[in-house]
Amino acid sequence: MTQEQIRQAIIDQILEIAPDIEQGDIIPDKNIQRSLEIDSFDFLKILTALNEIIGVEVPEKDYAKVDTLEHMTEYFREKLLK
Amino acid sequence: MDLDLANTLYREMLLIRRFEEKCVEMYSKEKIRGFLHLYIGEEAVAVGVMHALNSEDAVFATYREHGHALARGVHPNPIMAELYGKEQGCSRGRGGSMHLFDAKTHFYGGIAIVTGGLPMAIGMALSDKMMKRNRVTVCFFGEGAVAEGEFHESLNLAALWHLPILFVCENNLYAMGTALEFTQSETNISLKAASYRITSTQIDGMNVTQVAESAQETVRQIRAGNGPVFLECLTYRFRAHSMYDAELYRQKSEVEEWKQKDPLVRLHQDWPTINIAQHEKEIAQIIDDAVEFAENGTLESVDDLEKFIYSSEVAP
Amino acid sequence: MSEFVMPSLGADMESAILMEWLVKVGDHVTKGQVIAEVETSKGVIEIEVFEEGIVDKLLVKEETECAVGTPLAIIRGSDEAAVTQVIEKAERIKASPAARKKAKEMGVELSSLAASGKVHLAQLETFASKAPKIIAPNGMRQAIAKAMSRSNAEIPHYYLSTSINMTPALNWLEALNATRTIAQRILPAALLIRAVVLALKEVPELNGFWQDGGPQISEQINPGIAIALRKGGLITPALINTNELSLDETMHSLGDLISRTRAGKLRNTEMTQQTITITNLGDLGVESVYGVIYPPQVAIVGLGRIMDAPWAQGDSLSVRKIMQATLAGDHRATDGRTGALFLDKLNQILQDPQELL
Amino acid sequence: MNSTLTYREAVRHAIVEAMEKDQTVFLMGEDVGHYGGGYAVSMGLLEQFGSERIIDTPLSESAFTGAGIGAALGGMRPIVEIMTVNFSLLALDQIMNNTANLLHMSGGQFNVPLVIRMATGGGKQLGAQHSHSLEGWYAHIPGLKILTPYSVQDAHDMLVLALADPDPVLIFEHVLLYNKKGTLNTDTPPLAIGKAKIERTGKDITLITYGVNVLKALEAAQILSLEGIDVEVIDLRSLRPLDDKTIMASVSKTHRVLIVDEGWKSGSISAEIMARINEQAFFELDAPMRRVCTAEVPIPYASHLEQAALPQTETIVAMARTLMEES
Repeated sequence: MTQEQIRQAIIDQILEIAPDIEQGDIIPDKNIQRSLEIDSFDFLKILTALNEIIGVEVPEKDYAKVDTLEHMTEYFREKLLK
Repeated sequence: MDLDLANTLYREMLLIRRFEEKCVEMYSKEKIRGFLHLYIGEEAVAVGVMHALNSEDAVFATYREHGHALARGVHPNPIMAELYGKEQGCSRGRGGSMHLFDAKTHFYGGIAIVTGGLPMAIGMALSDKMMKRNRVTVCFFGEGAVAEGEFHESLNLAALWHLPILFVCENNLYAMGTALEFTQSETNISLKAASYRITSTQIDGMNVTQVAESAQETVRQIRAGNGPVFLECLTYRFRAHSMYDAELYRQKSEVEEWKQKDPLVRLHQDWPTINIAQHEKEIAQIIDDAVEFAENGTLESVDDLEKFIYSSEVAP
Repeated sequence: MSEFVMPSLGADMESAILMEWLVKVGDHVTKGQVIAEVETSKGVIEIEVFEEGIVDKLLVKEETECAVGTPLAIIRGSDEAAVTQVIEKAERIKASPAARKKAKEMGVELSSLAASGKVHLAQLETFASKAPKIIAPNGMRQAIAKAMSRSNAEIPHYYLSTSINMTPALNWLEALNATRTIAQRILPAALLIRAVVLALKEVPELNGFWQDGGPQISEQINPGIAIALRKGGLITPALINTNELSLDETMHSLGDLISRTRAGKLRNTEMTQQTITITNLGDLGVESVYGVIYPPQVAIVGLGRIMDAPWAQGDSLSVRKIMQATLAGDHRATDGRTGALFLDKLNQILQDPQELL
Repeated sequence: MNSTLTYREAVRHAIVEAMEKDQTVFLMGEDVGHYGGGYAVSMGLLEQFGSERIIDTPLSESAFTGAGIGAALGGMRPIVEIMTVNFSLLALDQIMNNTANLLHMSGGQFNVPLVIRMATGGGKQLGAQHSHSLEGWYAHIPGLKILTPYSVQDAHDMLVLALADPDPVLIFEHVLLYNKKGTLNTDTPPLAIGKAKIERTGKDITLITYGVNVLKALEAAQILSLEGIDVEVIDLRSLRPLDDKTIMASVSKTHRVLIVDEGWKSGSISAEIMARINEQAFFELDAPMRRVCTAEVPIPYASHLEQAALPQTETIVAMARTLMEES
């Protein structure tokens, strides 16, 4: 999976969980939960879905590393490389 | 009367005869619908009278008016197209068989209410008189009209106002299916007209020569300012009242008897050198052309349904 | 034979639009079966039937607005014969055509002008002059406005607050989640609800109503969970019978409730049977929440953001995960002492999280 | 030029004007010449224009009406006077079967520029065969234009308009109006056929009427205004075509409709107007539409019965009050 594909998968899942958000609302370096009003519940759903797609589980202790779109993309990319 | 005139009259009567026979065919094929009143047998009346008119004179007729329209010079094509309900018809398909109209030949219908045309003809003659136009208005109607009040009102006005009008009563003995003797105390209609002080004559309506000569003379008198004239033409229709009826009201033998007086046969007997074959051939072509014209005609758009209610567009 | 009527899904609800029948005449229905969807000012809600029987007649067409109490269907017992007589419908509002048009323009329900009988332009003009209507962006805002105004006018609130050290609970939760797949993880929100429910079991006076001039304690614990809708507005549907749910079940039910709330698919019991409200604005970063009680409930629990803070324990000072828990109580029903007892219990439970399972 | 004259004189004035200006105009009817007209409209015209243009006809409504059609087809501009509307039934064949139909059934070839005038309406104790109001009935017929002058101005103007029209126009002059005086201004162009006139503006009720009932409606409006009920009175002027636009605009303003029609209710012009309001302005209505019509009886002779049968100012006032109470 390329970085771009990962990124798009994340965006797709955010839009899936929160259909009222527009792609343009997602700013790469902004906290996903705060800036898009995604609560912990929805955030968990997004991670659950991404786990199914990408095959990477984000443990709770790593939540700080997936707070923005940029970070989350990088996180998954690194995990996939390993 | 000479051979040329005999040929002309024969040809016009034949045109009416063959045209209407074609109408029967087309009616049977459902190309023509509605009421279809045939003039077959009575051709001598329209042809004889029209021959006496000039192009400016006005004509009012009834619902049995194909013959009058043809004799008056309305082209067979728009007549056939009208029967087909096409927009090329002489009434744009708005009239049908009973309502043929043609402004060019001053042919005012096509009035399908018995006697309904008489008052209008009176008015037309009145306008001629008031506008000092030297022309004649001819009004055709059947003997059934005599029973209507409008007949008497109109004859009275014509005489009273001394109008240039020719009344032509086509007495074919039956008002639809009721014989004249069952509806009138006085069956000599010319006498009724005479009672209004109108010059009145009864003539043989099966003899085109006599009709033409009488009409010639009466029209001359009218033009001379001698007031209205009434011609009662004794005639007979060979066919049913409208296309088909059971004809329970008359004997077959009576019809056969009258057919012996067929105006076409009669004229041919008087003028044996009339070139019938030539006329038949030419008229067959004219009628084929009329059918083709009607077949090729177009139907007026339904969008124009409400046209011709007022001269300009008026909201209802 | 009985009438199935438009249920009241909240004290402030006057009418709703019957959106869709989920059953047809002749269908056998069971107690608790969802048989229709209605649209209220709070969104689309599934409504349940409370008896077993056969749908004998549907009295109201889809997309019809009906006042609360309007008969919607006739349910007959399985052994009863089908009804033959026509059931009389509620009297139609006879509004003049002009009044109908005007009411539509003004956004006024004709039923708000007259329950039955006649409505003319004059009534609308009077209505407009007396109540200069601020056209609401949506009905939900109106519903909240109404309930909250009533609460503040009627309920004497008292407020208590305490700081809770969440480190033990969160450590415990993290360890638990570490052993689970991502789909099985428990969120702190569920853990907190579970803790509140356990505390309420100890202090049941806060779980109930102030009704008919007196307090009523509810056996079921159905906390109304404040769920924000992204497009604005807030709904507090009940998590039914939480007292009988384990932590896992609580998590599961909460997930289901949040999804259905946002999809507009709530059930009528969820809209009407809240016994207390829990509002957790921690996700938005606020430290403490002082709520307004939703009548006729008698308490609302507010949970703030869990954040790192200096924490003194004995002589030592350390950094811990700290959360502000608040309680607003109806002073008619309980006293501050009861509230204090509750917050203390809540704290104790969170310090010994094993109990939460 | 402004002058004060009676309705009768205004009609006569228009006839004289037209006959002086246009040699093709002539008047024809029963007793229009030597007698001076059944309602004295044509008094003095025989002397002025001679018997060729002021033509006394026999009692032959059908023949002379039909003669009017023929003369119109022949290029004249006849004015046919039928003494009263009940007699026009004797000419119905000509009016309906010929006048109204000719243009259409000839496919647009023959228009009929005919003017037919007749007296209409009750109130003079003339009994059931001289008192009816059948103009609404004639308004049923496409091809005709139906005018009902109320004012002295319209008594004149409508004849002018009718003579200028290429199609048949029927003018119904109410018998109670002939003696009414009013002002005639011959300088301003007439209000076109098919245009209604708002005789009085108001905001509470749209009162739609025509002919003599405009007078009663205005009286009623005056009484109602003292009670604070503000009535808008519309004189239809023309029953065919109907001025839907003016009607609907007024209904949209007042939201209440009252129609006063001297015809019988059943199948009447008032019913037609209601139907149109229903079709075009239903959502403007704040109360059921109401109407005051003639009782469904042949007009009786006895005065009290005749008065009871016809729309009256009091019945209009009462119906207006009902209408206000209903909304």
